[in-house]
Amino acid sequence: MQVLYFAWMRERIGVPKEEVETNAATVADLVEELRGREERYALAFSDMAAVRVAVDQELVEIDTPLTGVREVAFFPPMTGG
Amino acid sequence: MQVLYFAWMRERIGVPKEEVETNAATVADLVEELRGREERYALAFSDMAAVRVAVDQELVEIDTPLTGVREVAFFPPMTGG
Amino acid sequence: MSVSVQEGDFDIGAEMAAMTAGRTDIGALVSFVGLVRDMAGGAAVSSMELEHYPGMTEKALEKIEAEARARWDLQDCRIVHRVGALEAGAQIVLVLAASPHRQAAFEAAEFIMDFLKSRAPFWKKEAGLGWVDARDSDEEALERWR
Amino acid sequence: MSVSVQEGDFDIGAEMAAMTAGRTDIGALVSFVGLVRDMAGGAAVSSMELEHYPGMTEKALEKIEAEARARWDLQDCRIVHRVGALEAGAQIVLVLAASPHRQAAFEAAEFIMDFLKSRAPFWKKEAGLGWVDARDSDEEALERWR
Repeated sequence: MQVLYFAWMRERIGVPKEEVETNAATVADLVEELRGREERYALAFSDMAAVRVAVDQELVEIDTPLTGVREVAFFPPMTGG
Repeated sequence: MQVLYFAWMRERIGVPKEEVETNAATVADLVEELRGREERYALAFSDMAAVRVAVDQELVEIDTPLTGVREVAFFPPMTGG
Repeated sequence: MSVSVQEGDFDIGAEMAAMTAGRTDIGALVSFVGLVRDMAGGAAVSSMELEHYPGMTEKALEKIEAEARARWDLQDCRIVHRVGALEAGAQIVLVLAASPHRQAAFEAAEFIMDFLKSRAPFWKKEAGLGWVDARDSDEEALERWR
Repeated sequence: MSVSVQEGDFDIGAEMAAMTAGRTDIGALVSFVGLVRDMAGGAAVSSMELEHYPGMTEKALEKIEAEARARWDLQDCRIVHRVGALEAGAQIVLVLAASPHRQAAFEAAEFIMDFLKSRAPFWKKEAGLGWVDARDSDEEALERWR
């Protein structure tokens, strides 16, 4: 599955996207998995109140299942306009 | 005193403005006086709910005194924009 | 204070550019343009005549603009209203409001339009249809600002 | 449905002219333009970088626009949002809403801006100041439309 990072999530993790092999059932499970990888992930995902999630380019909640999902994106609250 | 008419008030009375010699104390008194002049005035002032008044270019109520006033205007409700 | 009452058309892009030129403190610029609709009230309108009260019109618009500036944090404000003969599709009125914040710019523009509709001395006569009646909804729109 | 996400600037006058060209049924045209302010939060901003999520951005804006069209009597609607490097004073976003009636045009433009602010995937980084924090007031603005 493609995992994308934007804004300071991208800067903290150090890459804009990566291919992730996972059996995580939900976005929350995936976050747990990523947190366990390295310090930079733990740091990026330390405050989930400041993290938004999109699954296949739709905004979703953290408990969304990952079945059949091709793309997950993590980013801070949006500041357009 | 200059008396001005706009829109259908102007059309009904037949002139855009006229000089009026009057001792009317208020706008309402002036309207009474004008009504008594001719049929076209009586017609124009027949429904005062549809008439607005400006005194010296400020919107006012019908009971406004005319002391020191130079210009009185009568017109229908405004439809700008 | 910037109010124009004129027969000629206006150029929105040029008006906006003049407002923002040489400054970098404006965050939000709202414009409203009113146009002559060809189907006002269900009957075809090919043109209209916009009558006004010269002298009072400018004063009334300046008063509305001053009130908007007193109520909201505006950096600039502009009202242009045309008079005379106007074809269907023609621009009638332009309101511009600039502010650091979008809500102030939106509200000020709406406020100005609401008051301009029924408190500035303009009257519309549609070709073949006669004088346009004032609408209760325009009077009611003012309640919002009390 | 008309949404553009682009690095280049936009021409408001041309966008409006394109919307009204050849038709005489529009009564009200509201525009909102957002600009880069040089004093965001009290610190001088000389430029910013606008990051977005290509693919999702367009979908999100189209969804917001479709929702506005479903809620109000709109004759046309347009959203243009710039990305990349933007200097102080630069135009960031344009929203246009055309309707027979002014209130629909105003409300639709406000609705689009409110949702665009916190529901479309854009992020601002101010030169020397870092990432712009989302504001509670932008989240609260959405309450109005529930």
